[in-house]
Amino acid sequence: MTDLTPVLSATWDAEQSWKLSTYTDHGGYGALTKALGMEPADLIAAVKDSGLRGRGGAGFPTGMKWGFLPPDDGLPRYLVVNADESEPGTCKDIPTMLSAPHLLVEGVAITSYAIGSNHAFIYLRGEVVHVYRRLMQAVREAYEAGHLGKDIHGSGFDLDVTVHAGAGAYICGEETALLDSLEGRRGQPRLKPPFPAVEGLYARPTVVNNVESIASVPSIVGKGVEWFTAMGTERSKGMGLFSLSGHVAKPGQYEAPLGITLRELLEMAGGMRNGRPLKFWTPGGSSTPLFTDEHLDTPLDYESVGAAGSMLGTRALQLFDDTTCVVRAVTRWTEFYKHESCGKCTPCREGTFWLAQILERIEDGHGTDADIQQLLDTCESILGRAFCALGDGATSCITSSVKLFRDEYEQHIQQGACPFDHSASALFDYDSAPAPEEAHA
Amino acid sequence: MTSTADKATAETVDTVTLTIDGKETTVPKGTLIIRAAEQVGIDIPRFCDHPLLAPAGACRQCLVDVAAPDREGNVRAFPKPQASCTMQAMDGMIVNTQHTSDEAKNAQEGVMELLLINHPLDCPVCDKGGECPLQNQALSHGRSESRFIDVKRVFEKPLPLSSEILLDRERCVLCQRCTRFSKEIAGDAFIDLQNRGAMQQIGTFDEDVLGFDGYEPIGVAAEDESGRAFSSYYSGNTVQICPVGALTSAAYRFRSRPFDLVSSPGISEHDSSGAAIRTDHRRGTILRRLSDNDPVVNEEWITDKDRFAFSWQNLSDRLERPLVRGDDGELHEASWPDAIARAAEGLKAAAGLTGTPADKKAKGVGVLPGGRITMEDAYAYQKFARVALGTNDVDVRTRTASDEEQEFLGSTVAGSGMGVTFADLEKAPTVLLAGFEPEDEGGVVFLRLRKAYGTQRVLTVAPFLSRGAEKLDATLIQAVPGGEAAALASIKGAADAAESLQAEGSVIIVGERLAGSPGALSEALRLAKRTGARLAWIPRRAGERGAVEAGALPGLLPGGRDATAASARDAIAKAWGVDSLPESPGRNAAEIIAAAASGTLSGLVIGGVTPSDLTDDLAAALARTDFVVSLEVRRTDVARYADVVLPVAPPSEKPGTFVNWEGRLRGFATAIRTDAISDHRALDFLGRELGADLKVGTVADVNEQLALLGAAGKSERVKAPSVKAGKARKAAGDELVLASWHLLVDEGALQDGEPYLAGTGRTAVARLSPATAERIGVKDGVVTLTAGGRGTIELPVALTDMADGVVWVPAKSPGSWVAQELGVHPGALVRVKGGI
Amino acid sequence: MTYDGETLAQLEKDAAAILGRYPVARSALLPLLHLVQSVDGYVSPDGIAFCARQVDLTSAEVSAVATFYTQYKRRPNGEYQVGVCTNTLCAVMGGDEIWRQLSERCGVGHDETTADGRVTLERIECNAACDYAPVMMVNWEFFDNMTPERALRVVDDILEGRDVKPTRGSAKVAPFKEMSRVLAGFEDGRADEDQGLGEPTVVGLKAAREQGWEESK
Amino acid sequence: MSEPDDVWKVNRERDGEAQRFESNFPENGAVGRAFAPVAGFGVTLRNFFRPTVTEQYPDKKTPAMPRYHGRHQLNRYADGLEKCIGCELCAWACPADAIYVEGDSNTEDAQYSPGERYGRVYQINYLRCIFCGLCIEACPTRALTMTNEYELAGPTREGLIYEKQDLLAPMQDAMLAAPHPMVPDTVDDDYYRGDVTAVVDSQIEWVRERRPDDPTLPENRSTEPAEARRG
Repeated sequence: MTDLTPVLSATWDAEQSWKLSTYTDHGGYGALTKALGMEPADLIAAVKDSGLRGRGGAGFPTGMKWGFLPPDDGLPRYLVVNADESEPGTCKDIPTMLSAPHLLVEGVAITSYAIGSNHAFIYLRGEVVHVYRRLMQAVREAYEAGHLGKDIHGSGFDLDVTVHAGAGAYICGEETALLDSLEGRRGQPRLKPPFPAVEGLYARPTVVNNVESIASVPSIVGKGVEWFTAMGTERSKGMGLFSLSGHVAKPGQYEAPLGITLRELLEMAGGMRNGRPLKFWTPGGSSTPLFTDEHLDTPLDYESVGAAGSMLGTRALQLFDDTTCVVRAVTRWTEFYKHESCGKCTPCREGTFWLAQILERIEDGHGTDADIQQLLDTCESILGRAFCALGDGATSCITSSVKLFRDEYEQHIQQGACPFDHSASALFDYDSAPAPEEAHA
Repeated sequence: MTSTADKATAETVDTVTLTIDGKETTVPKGTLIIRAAEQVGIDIPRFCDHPLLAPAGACRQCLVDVAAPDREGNVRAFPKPQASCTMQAMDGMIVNTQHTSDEAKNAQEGVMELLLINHPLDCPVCDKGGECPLQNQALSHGRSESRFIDVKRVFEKPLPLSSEILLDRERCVLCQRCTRFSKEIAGDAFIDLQNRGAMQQIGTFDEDVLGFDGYEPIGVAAEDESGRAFSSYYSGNTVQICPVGALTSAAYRFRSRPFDLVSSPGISEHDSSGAAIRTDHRRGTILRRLSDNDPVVNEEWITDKDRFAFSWQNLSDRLERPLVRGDDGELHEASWPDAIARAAEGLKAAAGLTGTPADKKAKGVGVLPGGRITMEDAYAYQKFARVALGTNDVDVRTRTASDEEQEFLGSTVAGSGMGVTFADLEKAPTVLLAGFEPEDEGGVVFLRLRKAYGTQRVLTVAPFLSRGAEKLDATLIQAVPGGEAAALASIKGAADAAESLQAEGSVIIVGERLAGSPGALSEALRLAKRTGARLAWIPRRAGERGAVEAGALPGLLPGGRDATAASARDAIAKAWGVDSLPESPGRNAAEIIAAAASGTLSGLVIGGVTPSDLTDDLAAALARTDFVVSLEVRRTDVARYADVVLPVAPPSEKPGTFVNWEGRLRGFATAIRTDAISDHRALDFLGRELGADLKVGTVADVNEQLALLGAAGKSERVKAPSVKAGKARKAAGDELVLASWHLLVDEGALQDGEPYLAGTGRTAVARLSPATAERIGVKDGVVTLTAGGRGTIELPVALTDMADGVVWVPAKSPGSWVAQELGVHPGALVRVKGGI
Repeated sequence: MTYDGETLAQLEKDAAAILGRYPVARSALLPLLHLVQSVDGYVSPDGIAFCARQVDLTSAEVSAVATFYTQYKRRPNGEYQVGVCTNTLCAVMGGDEIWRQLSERCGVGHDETTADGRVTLERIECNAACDYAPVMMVNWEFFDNMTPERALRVVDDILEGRDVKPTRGSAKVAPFKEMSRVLAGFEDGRADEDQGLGEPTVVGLKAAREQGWEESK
Repeated sequence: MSEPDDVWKVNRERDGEAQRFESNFPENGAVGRAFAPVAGFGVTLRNFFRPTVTEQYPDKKTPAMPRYHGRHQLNRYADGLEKCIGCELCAWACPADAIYVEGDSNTEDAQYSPGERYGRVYQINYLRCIFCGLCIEACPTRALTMTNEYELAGPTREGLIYEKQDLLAPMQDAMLAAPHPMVPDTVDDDYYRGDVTAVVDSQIEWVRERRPDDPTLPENRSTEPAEARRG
């Protein structure tokens, strides 16, 4: 049995956990003092040695990303924190920032020092106003306490932090789209190369990291690399937040070492709702191919999940029991991707538009067998051919669900209707008879 | 053939060698795969890619299979197909296109299918049908039947973006060529992507289209004083580069199909850039003009005026047969021989060549060729004047002009061959503009300067920063008209501007307006000498440089020879096979008109001059002159006073040469064969009838002579001007100094008959600085300008950050015909009154 | 331009503060559009013109941005933006039914506003609170673990002019314009308001504490 | 000797001398050889007793076969709008270059066909037309079809260039002459699908207001032919 390891979440139940005083009472900003006494290059080396991998989904080694920055040329370089948490199922950064915003601010200060940035940005999605309040306050408190601003802790290091609110666009979670958005443009992904490390924000070297990655930095600096590498698996080091949601008895945030299995997590979370069987789940948000109960013992680390045919992603474990119609679930996700496609490239813009229409038809019971093939063909036309990963993500749930639950698609077609009672999957009782499902707007 | 010089440069350029479809090719480092493929003759389908725009990678049509060596040098295939329009070629790369890779073929076919699901099946009514990249590629790479059985996206169609440009959003494939052109090339970001995802579309900020709730229906949002949203001078290029029929022009809408059209290459007659165009015509009528690809001049871009202003030549007042004034005082159609005979007879009398006692009373003939003629025509006019009429009274400059300018042109411009080029402009670290607005007066010159945006410093001597200058991020060296010389003189050694100009390759551009500012051209020469910057003269009209080369100025003989120098005259006389050339100094255009008006000229030969463009009262002069011969394409106001009117061909119906401002010969052939003849041919007839064989009957004749004459030798040259810097007039009371220039789209005669183009022009306003406005008691509303001339100009005021004591109005925009109404050139004082 | 002098002066002052946060002016565009919404209750054409002037863009470039993001409204928004998450997880767990009942109660559909201007109903995408599904957002404050009854009660309260209290976050939901001002980056002094711990947020932490698990020292 | 002369000589040699001509027809028998001089009259004699097939045109006009390729016709929709959209595909398809079309924009004041575009000029030159029917196949709206009319002769060249008004199908009973607006709330697709089946009142009203004398208005329609039919 793997133990839970509350590091980031350790102070969340403290009184006014978001306040600077609470944070410092628990040793907050100690790591910053320690970091400012180190050489930036040593900090980068430490994070490299820790094996910390990006917690935003792609899992790119964080230290390596920092190391890509070209040598200092005396001109500005930037740290941008990706706090645009929008991947369906993902809900780890928002509670982190709501409960312990200083963890992030301290991480920002240490990272900025390490990469030589004097201006950092936290790009928060705009749809969480109270989180924005907390972040703004935390930054203000940090300035007032001398953790930010000029000559931090007397080290001579200056840092400004701007907390920026987005305005509702999933695509801004893609790092280059986020940079365009932060520059006041439409959040559409940029061509790579040049990569942000070379030409990022305002065409200057930029590091873009996820909230959880940055928030993990103070503990690595504070407690040491060995402490961090002691957790996790060989190539997936450290701990991370596992967000359980859906038909599970006790949904929520479980901070554990990478490599924990869903079976273990599910046990801690009191099993599935009413003891019903697990039907399918996402290991890391809706863009990752679906898993079933066959994968309960797959270690949740980057390699094992990848080997099993999916992606660890954001560790957003959405669990669905056998009352759930997989076609309905997939249709809704596809509508999401259609709604959130930025429109830049043809495959994603037109492909999601088409997929949504086919799926809606199948779910309504008007589909044909040819439609299932068309779904797969259209997914093939998108996968690997879209400009960014959004298009690829849109196909994951479709191709994996057709592979796993083709019979359910066929049932919809043969019966001319959805074979499921939708009210059964809800958490509350209601009479599902009166009105048919409305199509997503 | 590779010369040694080429080899040398090839060695200095880093190259990479890659294999495309089994063909090995070597290209400069940084070349995109799609370009490299083009070079070995492999066509990869594409929509968003355009060689002159930054890569976008949006349409994904150009996906190819790529394998490249990794760090260890093992060639490894990319896991997914790559966009060849965004990926640079690498050494050792192996590229397989749709011709050799199923993966690439599948990818392209998949994208094609997706592009077509929402594309309407309206090719039969689409203007692009028949020359549409999407149609072609759908045919060659697409499925024969659509698998899409669902609901297509529909939009209202068409949506006018301006009076000229129409948008059909259903057809749009969102390649963003138009928005990228507008932003990157023209600097007019009036259109952009709107909405998101499947509902994404191109557009202006239009509340109704985008569903914004306004306080009141105000329609398309205002972008400038004109209130028009897409009022870019270059908007027509977006139609040409649109790979589908999403952007079309109102002028060409439903007029024709590509297979109807005969395409002839040509050169635009609208400005001195010499932009290469394609004239598409059907049954003798021009239906549209397109930009041609000429990398050294206009690249692939032309102005909207170049593109859309061609209907002037086919209006109902087009002359087809000669007209001769009969005894009844009316003009009657006549045969060419009759008309020529009559013209010759009249001119003989006026020039005193009849050999009768009446010759003593003859006061001579002046020749006014206008500024839009070809070099061949200009040569014919001046030779006609000097040989057939025995006078130096010939001047192409029917605009503001001075002796200083003539000296400047003779010493610096004429016979100097290719000087500063478009490429030099692009490379110049600093460009100083004096009396020249590149966007309004230079057409594609502006685009070349804009191309260097960010790497080039632009300085402009002007009363205020025009929109064009703003788009170049220009630094203003403020000067009141008339005070340009002082402004140029003030750029002294240590000054910031002077330092910039000293950078190797810097250029000073002077415009024709500087002729009206005493000492300015002399100062420009001094500044060039002082800083080492090169000097370029960019006139506004297409024929000016050619006329200067051909010697159609009173003091200039062909090749830049000084007409007052005996050696030059002798050389020319010998070449022409005549005894001598007239010695008396000729009069310039204004002086010729003044002489005619005062009755000291007996005859005028006039061609291509629009009376309303002149500050002088040409009508009065013509009325007073005994005998007037007019050579015109259309029946203009001049015909009212002409005794003989000879119809001549517009540029599309004749061959000829425009010399652009660079000094580049821009020869063009006849686009449409008609019976119309060139000015030079008409003058050749007339010359013979007057007893002089001018040998200017064909373009070849003229060019042969010009080649033989060559450029002036040192002793034949005109001396450079050295005129003391003049001072700007002092504004006093309600008298302000007039500033003015022609906007690109205005009411010039060559834009007649094209309402859609006119609709994109900027509304005329009178610009005043806030301080000046306050001083003369103008708040807003309308001001009236008078200059004691023939009329007044009433325009709405636009308060502008500009020099005090100055009022700016456009030279010939609707409601603002400066020359005709005020009768003064910029720099003069005009009375400005407000409060109407 | 229809802003009166006082409004314009305030807008310009706020805009200057926003512009001061960024090294490049254009970055201020998103907060500026939020600022416009805090004055007009939506992105008005005047607001677009205002932003265009502030960051030196054409109105087409500003509307290009304003129409890309879903939080920018093109019609006057209701005082309270009620968003029901109908992304897969919330929808399956009851979000669809909540949406249906709210829509029926308000008599409006997606992105439509009740006649009294109190409520704008919206189907929203995943708002990163999946552990609290089904989720509803009122002016972007969390209303967790919704049922149709509770959702209707919230909407009724709004329609009848009563303050509503989110499950996590501030003591009461701020009206749309006030909330927009916060999103423009102006603190409203309410960061310390708290509704106590959300169970799912600390469920893992509690479990660890019960088991005595601590991350190794 | 020139080259062609050489060839001629060689060929002569081969025909006449090198190889003798031999027929591959079977040789006739004795009877055959006897009748050979008059055998050619057999055909004449055989037809002498058959019924005559000569048509008595123009005294008697025989209808052509139903699919006969005769004069073209430009069709209309049920409400009288023209089907031709001026797309020129017929002209494009024409192998004889006999068709000339110029399109133009429909406007609010002058709507001739559904949608944006109509054929302003439509000419078929019957001196060139070879009646192959490729134009019919090319037409995307079934605007162009062929009638059975074959009397296409005339004394002048101009007369044989048929203009649009010569080719347009005659107005049928309930049709209203173009231009007039489309049926309200329809788009061109509705016309293409055949969903527009009759003139509606608002169209009649529109024409009445602008062209009160239009002969296709109900009140201006001559009732005589109907009565004549009754009689």
